[in-house]
Amino acid sequence: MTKQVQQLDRVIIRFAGDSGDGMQLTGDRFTAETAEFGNDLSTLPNFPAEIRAPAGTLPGVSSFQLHFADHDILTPGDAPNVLVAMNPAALKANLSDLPRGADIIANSDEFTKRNLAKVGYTESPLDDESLSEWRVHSVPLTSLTVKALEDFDISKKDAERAKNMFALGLLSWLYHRPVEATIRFIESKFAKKPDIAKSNVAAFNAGWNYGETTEAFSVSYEIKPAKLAPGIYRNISGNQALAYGLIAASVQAKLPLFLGSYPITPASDILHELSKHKRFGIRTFQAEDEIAGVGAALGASFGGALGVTTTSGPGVALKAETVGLAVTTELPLIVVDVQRAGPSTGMPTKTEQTDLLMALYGRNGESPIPVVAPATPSDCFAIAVEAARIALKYRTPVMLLSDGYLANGSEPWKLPEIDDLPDISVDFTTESNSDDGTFLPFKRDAETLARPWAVPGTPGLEHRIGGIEKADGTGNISYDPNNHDLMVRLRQAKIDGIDVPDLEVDDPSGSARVLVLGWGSTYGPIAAALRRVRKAGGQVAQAHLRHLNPFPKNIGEVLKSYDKVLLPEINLGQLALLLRAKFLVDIISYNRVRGLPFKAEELAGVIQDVIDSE
Amino acid sequence: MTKQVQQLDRVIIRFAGDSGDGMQLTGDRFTAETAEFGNDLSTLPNFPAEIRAPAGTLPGVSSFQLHFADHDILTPGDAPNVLVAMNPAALKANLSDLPRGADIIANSDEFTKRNLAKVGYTESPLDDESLSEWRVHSVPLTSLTVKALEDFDISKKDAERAKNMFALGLLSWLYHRPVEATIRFIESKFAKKPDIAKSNVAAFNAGWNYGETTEAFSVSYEIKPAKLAPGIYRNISGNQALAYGLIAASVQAKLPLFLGSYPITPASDILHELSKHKRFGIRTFQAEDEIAGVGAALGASFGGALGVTTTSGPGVALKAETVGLAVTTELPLIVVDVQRAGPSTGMPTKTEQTDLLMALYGRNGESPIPVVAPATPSDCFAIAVEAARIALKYRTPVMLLSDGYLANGSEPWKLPEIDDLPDISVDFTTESNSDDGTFLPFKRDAETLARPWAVPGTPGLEHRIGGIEKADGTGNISYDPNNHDLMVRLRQAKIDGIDVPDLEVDDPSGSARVLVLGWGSTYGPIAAALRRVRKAGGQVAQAHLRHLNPFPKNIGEVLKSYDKVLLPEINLGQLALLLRAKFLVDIISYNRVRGLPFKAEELAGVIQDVIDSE
Amino acid sequence: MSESLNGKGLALIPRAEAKQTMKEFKSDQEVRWCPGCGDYAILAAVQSFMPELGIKRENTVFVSGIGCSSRFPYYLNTYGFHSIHGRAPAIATGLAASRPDLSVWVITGDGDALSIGGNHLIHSLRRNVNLNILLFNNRIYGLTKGQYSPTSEIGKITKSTPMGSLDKPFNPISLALGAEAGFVARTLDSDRKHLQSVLREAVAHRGTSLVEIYQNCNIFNDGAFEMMKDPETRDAITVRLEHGQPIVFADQAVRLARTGGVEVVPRASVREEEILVHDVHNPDPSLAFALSRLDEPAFAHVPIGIFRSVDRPSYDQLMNEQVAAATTQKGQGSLTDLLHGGDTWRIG
Amino acid sequence: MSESLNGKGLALIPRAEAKQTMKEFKSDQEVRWCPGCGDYAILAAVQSFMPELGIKRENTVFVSGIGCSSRFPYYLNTYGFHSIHGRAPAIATGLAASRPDLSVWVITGDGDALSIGGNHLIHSLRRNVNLNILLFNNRIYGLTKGQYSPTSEIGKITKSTPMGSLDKPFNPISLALGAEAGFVARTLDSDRKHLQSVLREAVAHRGTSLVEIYQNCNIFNDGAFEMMKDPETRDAITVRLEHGQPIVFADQAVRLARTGGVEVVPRASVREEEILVHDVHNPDPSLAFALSRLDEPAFAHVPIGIFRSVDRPSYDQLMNEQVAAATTQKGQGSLTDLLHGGDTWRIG
Ligand SMILES: Cc1ncc(C[n+]2csc(CCOP(=O)(O)OP(=O)(O)O)c2C)c(N)n1
Ligand SMILES: Cc1ncc(C[n+]2csc(CCOP(=O)(O)OP(=O)(O)O)c2C)c(N)n1
Ligand code: SF4
Ligand code: SF4
Ligand SMILES: [Mg+2]
Ligand SMILES: [Mg+2]
Repeated sequence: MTKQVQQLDRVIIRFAGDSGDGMQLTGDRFTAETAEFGNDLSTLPNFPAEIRAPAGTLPGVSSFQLHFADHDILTPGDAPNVLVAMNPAALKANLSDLPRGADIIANSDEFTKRNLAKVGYTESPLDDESLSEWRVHSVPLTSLTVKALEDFDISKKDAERAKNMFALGLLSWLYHRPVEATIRFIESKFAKKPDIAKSNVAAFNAGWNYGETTEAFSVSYEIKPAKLAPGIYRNISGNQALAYGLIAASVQAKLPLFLGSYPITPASDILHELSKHKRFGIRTFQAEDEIAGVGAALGASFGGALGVTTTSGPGVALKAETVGLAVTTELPLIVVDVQRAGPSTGMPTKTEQTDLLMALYGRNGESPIPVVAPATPSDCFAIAVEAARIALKYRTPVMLLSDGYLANGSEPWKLPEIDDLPDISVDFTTESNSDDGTFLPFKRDAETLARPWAVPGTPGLEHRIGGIEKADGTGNISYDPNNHDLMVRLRQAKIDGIDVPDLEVDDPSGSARVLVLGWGSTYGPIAAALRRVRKAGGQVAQAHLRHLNPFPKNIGEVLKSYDKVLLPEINLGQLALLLRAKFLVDIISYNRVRGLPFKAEELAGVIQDVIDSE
Repeated sequence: MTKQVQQLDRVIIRFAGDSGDGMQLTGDRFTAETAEFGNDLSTLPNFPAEIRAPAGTLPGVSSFQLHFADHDILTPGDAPNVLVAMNPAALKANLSDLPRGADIIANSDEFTKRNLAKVGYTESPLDDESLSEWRVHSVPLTSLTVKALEDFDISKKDAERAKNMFALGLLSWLYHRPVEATIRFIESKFAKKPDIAKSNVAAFNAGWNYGETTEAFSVSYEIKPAKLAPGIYRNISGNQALAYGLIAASVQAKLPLFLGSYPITPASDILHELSKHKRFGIRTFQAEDEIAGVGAALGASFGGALGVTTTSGPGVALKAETVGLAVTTELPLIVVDVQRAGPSTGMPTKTEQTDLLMALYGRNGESPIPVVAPATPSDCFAIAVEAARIALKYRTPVMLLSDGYLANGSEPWKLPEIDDLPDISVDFTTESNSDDGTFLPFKRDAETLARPWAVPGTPGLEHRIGGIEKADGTGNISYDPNNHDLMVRLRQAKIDGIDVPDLEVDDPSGSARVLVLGWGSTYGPIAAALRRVRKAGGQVAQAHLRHLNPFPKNIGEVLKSYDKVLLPEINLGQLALLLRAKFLVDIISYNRVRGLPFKAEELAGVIQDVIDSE
Repeated sequence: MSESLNGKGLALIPRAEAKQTMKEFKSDQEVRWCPGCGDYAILAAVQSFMPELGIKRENTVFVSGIGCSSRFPYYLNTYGFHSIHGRAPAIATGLAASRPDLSVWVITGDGDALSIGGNHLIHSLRRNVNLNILLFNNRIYGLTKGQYSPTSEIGKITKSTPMGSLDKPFNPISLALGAEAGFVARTLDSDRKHLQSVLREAVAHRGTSLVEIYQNCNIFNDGAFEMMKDPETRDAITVRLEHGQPIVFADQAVRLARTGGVEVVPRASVREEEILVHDVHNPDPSLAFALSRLDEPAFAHVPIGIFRSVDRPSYDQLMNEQVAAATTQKGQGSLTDLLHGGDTWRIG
Repeated sequence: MSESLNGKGLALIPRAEAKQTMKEFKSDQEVRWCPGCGDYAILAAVQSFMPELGIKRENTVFVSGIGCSSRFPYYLNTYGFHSIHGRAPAIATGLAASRPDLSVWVITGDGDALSIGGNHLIHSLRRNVNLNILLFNNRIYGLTKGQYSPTSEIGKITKSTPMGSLDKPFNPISLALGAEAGFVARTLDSDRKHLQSVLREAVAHRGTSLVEIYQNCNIFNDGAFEMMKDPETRDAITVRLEHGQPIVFADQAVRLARTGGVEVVPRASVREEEILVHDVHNPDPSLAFALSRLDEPAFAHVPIGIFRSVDRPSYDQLMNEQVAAATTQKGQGSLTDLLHGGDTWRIG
């Protein structure tokens, strides 16, 4: 049977199933195949609430969305073209996101009375008319898999478990993905259990063959590789890129990295990743709590390491006092906040941009610190190096604001040339910096206002620092009113004076009157929305902030050169508040705090409205 | 010998001595006499760094400033007319604040070679020309005291210790203070040591007689009682007023007060004060740390108490996570922050207004809370009741921002009529609030948006709350994106909708074009400055914010009805940032972060400059 | 009903009018742990135990921190507070100290109680507020997907310790005894009868009761307590502590060691009088401490049951006594008197 | 110089070339405690002790929290970090774990270490990073002017407890032993010789050493340890623990009690063999724990000296070994290899 092959320019697939169905793994593998094939891609994993809910229930649904295309893309996509639903719960939980006409591949074996009842279906939607507006492919994935593995010496349960590989095989066939790497992956993953390895490979192949040979699927699809800039690529998630960025920073700074951290979703993976790379001289310390995590990092900084702490929202709140100590002792420190939905525990696996004001102001006293934020998953690499550069050069804690969407989302990343990475090495002070031979730990560099960094072990520079106000220069305890005012202003001036690249504006038309500004993870959705708007003839400029404090020097100018500035944020207007206060510009905010990234379509509408209201 | 009596309208006296010299006590007693006499007054204690420094050194100097007058006054005064200097360090530390022509009463006994050397004097300033611009009265206070007590059966050390009472007697004579209460006070303070009591009374009388009989002082001064509003008055410090306000709130709310606190300067005295009033049903809990303090308070709130926690800057940072929990569980809670100079440990005994933005934004996620701030020491009473009113009515944590200046400063307070205090009692929910008989812990009051408060022990209303996002109404855990957006907005709307009295503007001229706005403890210095400016013919309006979040509804209007708005703050412009952002008004900031209150003269100059630049 | 239920622990809590059922203690929320999780067994044990107490359901409050175990309160139809990581003892302290009419329970995990919450735990133990703390020890961080915890064995390979963990774990019983705990016990998720017998005594104790419950996390640390469940090994290592009984198990016995501490010896080799008789009320915690070291090295021998149950006045009781005494001595506070209490003067 | 100075505690710290003097260890900062404060004596004892160690002064770091005692680092001419309340052990942990060539000291108070900092303290003890923790126990909050602390006796009347404190204090030694401490000792501000002898052993121990120093706060808690200083009482209550020596004092002796724990008996009434011989290296901490209970009720008998000194690998050592092993096994990390390490593909 020859099958039809149809060309597409892009596809969005969502794998959805029970927490135990291995959807994240399936998605990861499909992503790897797609990356290898050369499409551009973007992913969005979506975990259930933290605990595995009982099988088959709505709260137990886990999904993984992948957007891939023959051109460069910016988001994991708004609405899936294909939903793989491993059970009724997966179908029900995701149906509302599915545009009419989309494909549904449903594992019909799981649409049992019991499973249907668990999610409130009285009848199987596969059997009645309720799905008539979609293209439904009922496939008995479980029984097909079990059948395919009849001859293997494994339990029925293990055979059933392989159904995700069957589904992966089927989808791989459907989209012409290369399969060798997946087979190698399965073999190595189960290297210690050869029976499981073989049966999973068999299930995968069976899925492929099912597509190839049965008549269930008459069309397969081809999406040409994307024409990306030449280079070597790999797929990378934000958390991984961030970890790699920190390693790179350590290498480029020639300082050992010390991570003090306490596990918390969605930041834990940075700890996990860094703990694998001890041969870079990295020390990872799982502390008893967030306070000890940042405390240990600061202690390591005092000792001359690149001190880093990683956490998420509630953890940042706990670190505030110690970050304040880092501010006043003027020691380098990187504080990574992978923002998640708040307040309080909030929704740990959901994304949000609601910690910006806490990053800036969440400490007692005038306690200024620089804040940077990556725009995309792979940008987490560069921003980590940038955070380290600032921390080391200016002797200051730096807040790095990632978020749950960036952390777990992934995209192809063109590997940087190591030689292009900045040299961020520091000179420890080794000699007296005063005429009388004493050491003045708070005598500042005239240009950067940074204080000297003399680490224990350096003879002759013994000195004491602490959280009490210090006399300018000597660093001795001082309660002098004018000295305090001076120190407050010097600390502020140091941060205000940090060298930050100018804000770049993208305005292909050259005549836009509306600027869309963003920061952090909204970059992709905003850019994708702008493409749509521009395609439809809209003239609109884009600028994206990676430095939230201090702002680029030209930002006031940029803001004032547009009639309207639209600022979408996944909060209630935090950056808008800062910009309004600083530049008295009537920023138009667009805020949705749904725990999810913006959709390109949604933003396109908003942007168009702003243009139209001109 | 008849002495001359001169009439004055106001005097500023500063008592200064070593930490061990009892200057705070001396100041307190002089204040009490002055209050009894009927002058208006305002005080400013100034402690040394936390630990008692070695005797006779500059860091060991402790002082107490008192401003009293025959009319109502607003600040402890900028510059003392009289400095009582118990030793060379006290002189040296305070001289720069002393205007030319002021009186210096110095304890010449202490100007020994050794003591002079300790503070870097090579010669005694009492002997050379260096003090020629002041009126110096060298009095051998110590030896006069010892002499006066020769016949008492006490040690020489104890005799010397009484020198502060001698000084107090002398000053009491000099300013015609009533002495009976002081004598009673001494007698009761040393009731258990009658010899000490008698000798201190004798020293006090000796000081009085020294003024009366010797020729050292030829003039004494009379300051008529002030014409204050009729009523019963007492002198009160901010911390004491705050404690009393919390007790009043508990009485008016008919709820037992539970204080969870951890000692910290300058907030500890609230804990101390409240722990004395157990017969009001008050429970004070000294916790293991700030986190436990606020946690216990929140637990007590959950149980139906008026939960309160008190702390200062660094302690607030530690409480952030728990305050976030209170925000999302929507339980009443009062968080008192007696602001002190930061960042980090900063200068614990010095004042500052630098925690406003932390109060508003120092937590992860969108976590809005109301913020109130008292204007004067006695206003701490009313603001505590107001904080409780808001907390209870809206079921929300409230941040109350006092500061070190208010906390320790004192002023006469016209006692409120108990009947005038607001009734802030709450109705606990005792019955189901839904049609089907279940209890919906997050079904809100239509007007206030407050949720029902059903306390453990109420049958039928058993329910669970927590830090995870809750479904509107039921309060069940919810990860639904739209529900989260809704809840984020509802929490914000509840706070935005709090009923706050309109901002009152004081503009005697009726035609001012400049508004001076303030918040918190700057009230006195601003008002005093305005008096000067107005006296000199300047037209200028004043408004003072006691509600920092939400703002009074009319504030935008007020701001926009002036050409210029000047906002002095003891920070780098925190309220200015909020107002600029919200109203896009180009507020003129005046900031000094010296750990001290503004001086009226300083502000008068700034205000005049703004008027002149019109 | 056990006699100890008339103990002071419940003395101030109003009693239910009617007999209650296990069902009444189940909330309407779907239970969401991984299938097979030991938490289910503990939940069922608690739900079926509660009616026995005969106290008003509405006067019962479960407070928890964060962790898989800390979801517990949602599943009980009592008042509940699922708070923040590690802080449940602090929150419960405020609640219990201000409401002596409540039966307050703290549900916590090994990470929640011993890592981030260690300080609140040790302070509540020495302070002795009337709390029942159930510490679900699965020796792993479940909720955050499997990092090592302060009770994980040295060398534990987890996501955050790919080369093995480095730090010696806490022994929660030793730690609690070092923190002046008045009531300390250990039990096992799978042994409902034992679990309930321990709870019974914990509740009867007025003051802070710490009950460590070994709990299997079948996802991230499966079989951590298998040696205590496997019929092949269990009897040889499980030392059941029973008040007034000689400490014997299998063919072994426990006696005082000459170097201090206690030791396990073949029962046949010792005289009856040499065998330790367990006394939970021993005012000196040293022997209880020594018993807690029996599982050093881990699982050499594991005592379960009540290590120590010694009464002293509870913090809430003392606090309320002070309030009462102040009121009796000086009369109920009057706001007018308070405000007018200092040096006042009249103008006009 | 004590032989133990060649112990592992200082093994990795560079040695000073020349002999050092006490004066070199004094900083130029004016000492600012209240006249008569016990902190002065401790400072002098430490300053005169440091040269004996023979390590480079610049490789010595004192980290402290907040409290009167925590001003200590300012007065020593070494590196110093006066940090924030309760967090010194955490900060010192990061420093010591990343810099095994430093001698890291933590200076803390009873409030700093046991109230707000309790969790960091117990975790550093079980973790065993190479720290010397000196806990100045004056049984009061000095710096904040006299509130009761977690070591204040029950019923303590202070500003925050006008009717007396309610909670049982921690016994820092018991707590530390319950937290798996490897080295625990107690000494007294006024006994310089004893203090220095304890420091000597603490330094020699590689891992976390906790030294509780009874310190008089003559302003807010004067005479708290008077019974141990007053010639009339001191010998009758002070139990000097010395390794390898029978535990005897005045005319008393310490022996194992039959109910577990230890007891004080008239020396004349016991046989020599019954008297406990102190063994700081006893792997089982139970006996050390029992000894720590001798001052229950407070000041019945107060053991001073080293309770326990048991070696196990320090955290920093293990951490550095893992780094070294990873490097040896897989070679030093290469950034290029790392970035190219996953599934990569080439375009163009
Ligand atoms: C302040 C804070 N830090 C970290 C976390 C992340 N976190 C949640 S539960 C947990 C540990 C859970 O371990 P455990 O207490 O043993 O409970 P279990 O899940 O094993 O029952 C952590 C680290 C958090 N929610 N809040
Ligand atoms: C976060 C924080 N909370 C509270 C304080 C206030 N504070 C400073 S020192 C101290 C207690 C001091 O007691 P202790 O540790 O025993 O030291 P001592 O002064 O007695 O030497 C407190 C509560 C603070 N500085 N920071
Ligand atoms: S992760 Fe472990 S502890 Fe958590 S619910 Fe699953 S099995 Fe239970
Ligand atoms: S208050 Fe006490 S501990 Fe602090 S310096 Fe004075 S005497 Fe020493
Ligand atoms: Mg656990
Ligand atoms: Mg102390």
